[in-house]
Amino acid sequence: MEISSDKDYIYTSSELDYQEGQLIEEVKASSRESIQDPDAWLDEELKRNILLTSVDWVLDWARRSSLWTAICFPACCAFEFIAAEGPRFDMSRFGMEILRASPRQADLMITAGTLTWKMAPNVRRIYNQMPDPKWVIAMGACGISGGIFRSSYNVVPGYNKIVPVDVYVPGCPPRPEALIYAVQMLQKKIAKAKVVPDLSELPNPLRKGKK
Amino acid sequence: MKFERYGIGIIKGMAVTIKHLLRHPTVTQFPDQRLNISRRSRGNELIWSREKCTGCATCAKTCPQGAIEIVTSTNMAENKYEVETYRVDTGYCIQCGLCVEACPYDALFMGYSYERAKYRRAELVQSNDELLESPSRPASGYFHPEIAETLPKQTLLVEKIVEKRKKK
Amino acid sequence: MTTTRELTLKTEPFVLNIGPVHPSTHGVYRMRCTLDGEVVVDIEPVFGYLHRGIEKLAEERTYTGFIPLTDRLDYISPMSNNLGYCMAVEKLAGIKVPERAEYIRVIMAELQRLANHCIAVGSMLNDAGAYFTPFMYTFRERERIVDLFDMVCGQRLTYNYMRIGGVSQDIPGEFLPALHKLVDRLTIFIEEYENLLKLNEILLARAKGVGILEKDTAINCGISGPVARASGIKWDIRRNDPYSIYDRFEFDIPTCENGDCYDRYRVRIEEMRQSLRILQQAMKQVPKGPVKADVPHLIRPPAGEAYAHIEAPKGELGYYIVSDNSIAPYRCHIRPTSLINLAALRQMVKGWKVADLIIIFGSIDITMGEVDR
Amino acid sequence: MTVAISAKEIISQLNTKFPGAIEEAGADSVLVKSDSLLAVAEYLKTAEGFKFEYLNYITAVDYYSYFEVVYQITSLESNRSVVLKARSYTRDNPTVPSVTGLWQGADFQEREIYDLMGITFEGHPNLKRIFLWDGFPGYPLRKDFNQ
Repeated sequence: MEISSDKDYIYTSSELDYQEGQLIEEVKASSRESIQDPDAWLDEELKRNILLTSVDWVLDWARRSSLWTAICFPACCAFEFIAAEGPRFDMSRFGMEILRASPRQADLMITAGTLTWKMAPNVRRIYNQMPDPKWVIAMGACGISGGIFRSSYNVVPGYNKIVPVDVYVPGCPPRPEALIYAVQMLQKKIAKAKVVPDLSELPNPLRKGKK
Repeated sequence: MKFERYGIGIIKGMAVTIKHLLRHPTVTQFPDQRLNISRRSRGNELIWSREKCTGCATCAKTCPQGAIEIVTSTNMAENKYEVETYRVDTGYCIQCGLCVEACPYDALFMGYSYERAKYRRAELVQSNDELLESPSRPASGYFHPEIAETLPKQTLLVEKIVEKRKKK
Repeated sequence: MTTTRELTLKTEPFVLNIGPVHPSTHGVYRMRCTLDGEVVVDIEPVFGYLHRGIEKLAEERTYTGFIPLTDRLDYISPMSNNLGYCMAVEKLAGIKVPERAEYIRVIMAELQRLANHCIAVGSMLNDAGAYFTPFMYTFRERERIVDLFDMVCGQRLTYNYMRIGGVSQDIPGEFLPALHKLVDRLTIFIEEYENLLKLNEILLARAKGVGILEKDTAINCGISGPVARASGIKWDIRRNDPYSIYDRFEFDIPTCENGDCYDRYRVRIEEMRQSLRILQQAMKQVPKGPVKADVPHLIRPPAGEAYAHIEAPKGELGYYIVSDNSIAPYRCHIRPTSLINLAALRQMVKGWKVADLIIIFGSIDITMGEVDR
Repeated sequence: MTVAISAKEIISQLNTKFPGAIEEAGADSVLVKSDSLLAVAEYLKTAEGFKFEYLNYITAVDYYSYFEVVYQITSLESNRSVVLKARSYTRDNPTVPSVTGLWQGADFQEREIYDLMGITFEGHPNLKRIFLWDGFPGYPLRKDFNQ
């Protein structure tokens, strides 16, 4: 096979490396503080119209019973996740049998494994590519706080520096049952979500003057 | 690539698959049906006994990552150390069990339960009374064979299948 | 069969990025492939997405405190990693391991090899296009093995079981009966699996003659383990440099000649049989006695250096430890089996299609935790 | 390992072949001057009776006053392994010749040492950072690295 190798590509590999380095430094500089846990709903009291709540209920039911997972399995926890997907624990009982390689078709990110600074821009990109509504489960000690590698020079101390995390599952790695329990906790959380906005919050064209 | 055996290999494979239809499934229906986990299970928490603890901080020294924080003060009246704070961040602990092995007074145990997921990061930090043993936080038999004897026998996937075959 | 194919139509080469998040890259591995149409012209691997600096962390941990970190190197076979590390420290400090502990270690290492090859075979077939079905079969068997590890040390994946001078706890009473049942079951399983796939035409078409690794290249690249044995190198550290008590057992070293993906699959299946043979011999001979030598918790080996290597499921796994007579290693280098096995990937995939690239990559059986460390 | 060739034999052969190249000789290890490392390695790899064809691993250790690069090579025929060592006494830009021409497997390992220890391998075809990114400050495995 003869292909001329002196052909100029748009980017040489050293340029790509340089760009990647820049991106990593950027992400590293911008994620010193951890993102707050999205827990506002925990204290929220639901006083809503019956019609709206039942519409909400249907939508939430649909959302929580088909959580599709994006593939983001850097390390060890991946094998406990696969075990949970596998023949013995079988997460497809919760409508989760599909692992989506494309984040655009997924709504749940199970962060199974250590996150390094080199990987951080990619994880943030995966998260940004997922369509709303989206949830994140931080699986294992590395996902929560960097775990055993927290004092290392290349490890992000917890996924909540990069993406907001809904449920934290301790363990290194957590047993498949613990993960399934966390998924059920997430389902409970989704069940409380308010999907249809209140009428009073919507812009009403008839009541222009009063707003 | 030509098919040398005209699909015999595929048919053989199909036969294996079809046999699986008649077998007992290996699935555990988790929330309704629970496995007896290992007696030595290193669950996702640490159990601390306030009575036995002398505040020597061997556990904190042995912990490979320093997840245990222990503050002691001297009690002059009874001439001993008293533990003021004992704090473990379960989000940082990796359940390696080295602290339980190292404790010279048998005051530490690994937890037996695993359903410890939380909505908030701060809830994962446990201190003082939250670390004591209670019915919802049983201790496991890791390095404590006397506790292991009282725990139920572990469900083994391999035993289940072999016993089923014998019954036939 | 030549590894390059004639091109009838020449097109402009372009660069395709595979990974770091991709279902078939076994973790966070990234390849910059230069393709001509569908044919791979060149690949440039990019590592480091899981580089956690374990070698640096070793310098701040005590000798015992480093054992949990070795679990997370090659997280498919933590027991072997534990064993290699403990052997290196024992060599450094001159510790003699009790007999019973040696037997327990061998049993654990061989069970781990079985568990690892279950995943290796399953994920290779997964990459070949049989989405998740073979994985389900092999994972079921792995669950049975993991159950036993769970019984012994209380964790399913990161065992932290071996200690310097032995193992942490004795095996429980119900372990050996369960092991008997497991060995019986796995013998049936391997037969069944051979029926399922040995003659499967689709697998043969995908794997036979694909990704050939010549013997000379393999030696030059430092390839070890099943990949090397598939290329005809009869090299197994259990035989060539017997460690622990492997010289007491009878087993064969399976080798193949062609060095293609199918041979690597065959070698792994055959190795599982040999592991079962070792297990059958070992579990009959387990003696009574202590399981841990009298070793202080904070061990201070004399100043010096030691290299201990074992035949891990993926190949030669070695630990090079330099001690300066303190409680922490001065330098701990891990011979990364997976990283070195990847050295030949570039030569193996040149001239094959992208779909073949995936199965060739899968047949090497790497773990990113060990590549990047 | 079964010892077919004794270490003394290897060292005496090397001494006659390369006078002055060997600085120190241990039980199983040979400390070679870094400028004659390539010649010694090539001799050990190709010479009849040695055939140290298999490179087990390369690593480097920082001893503050010098860097030591360690090569373990094995002869598959005679089932014997030898440790070669080379030192670089400068701290600013330590240099050691690359053995990628002899053993292809050295490629990634030398890049790894360059990345983490900061030792330049002369003659390496593609010496750039492998694990860390372009622009990472410092070399983490050096003893004076602080984050």
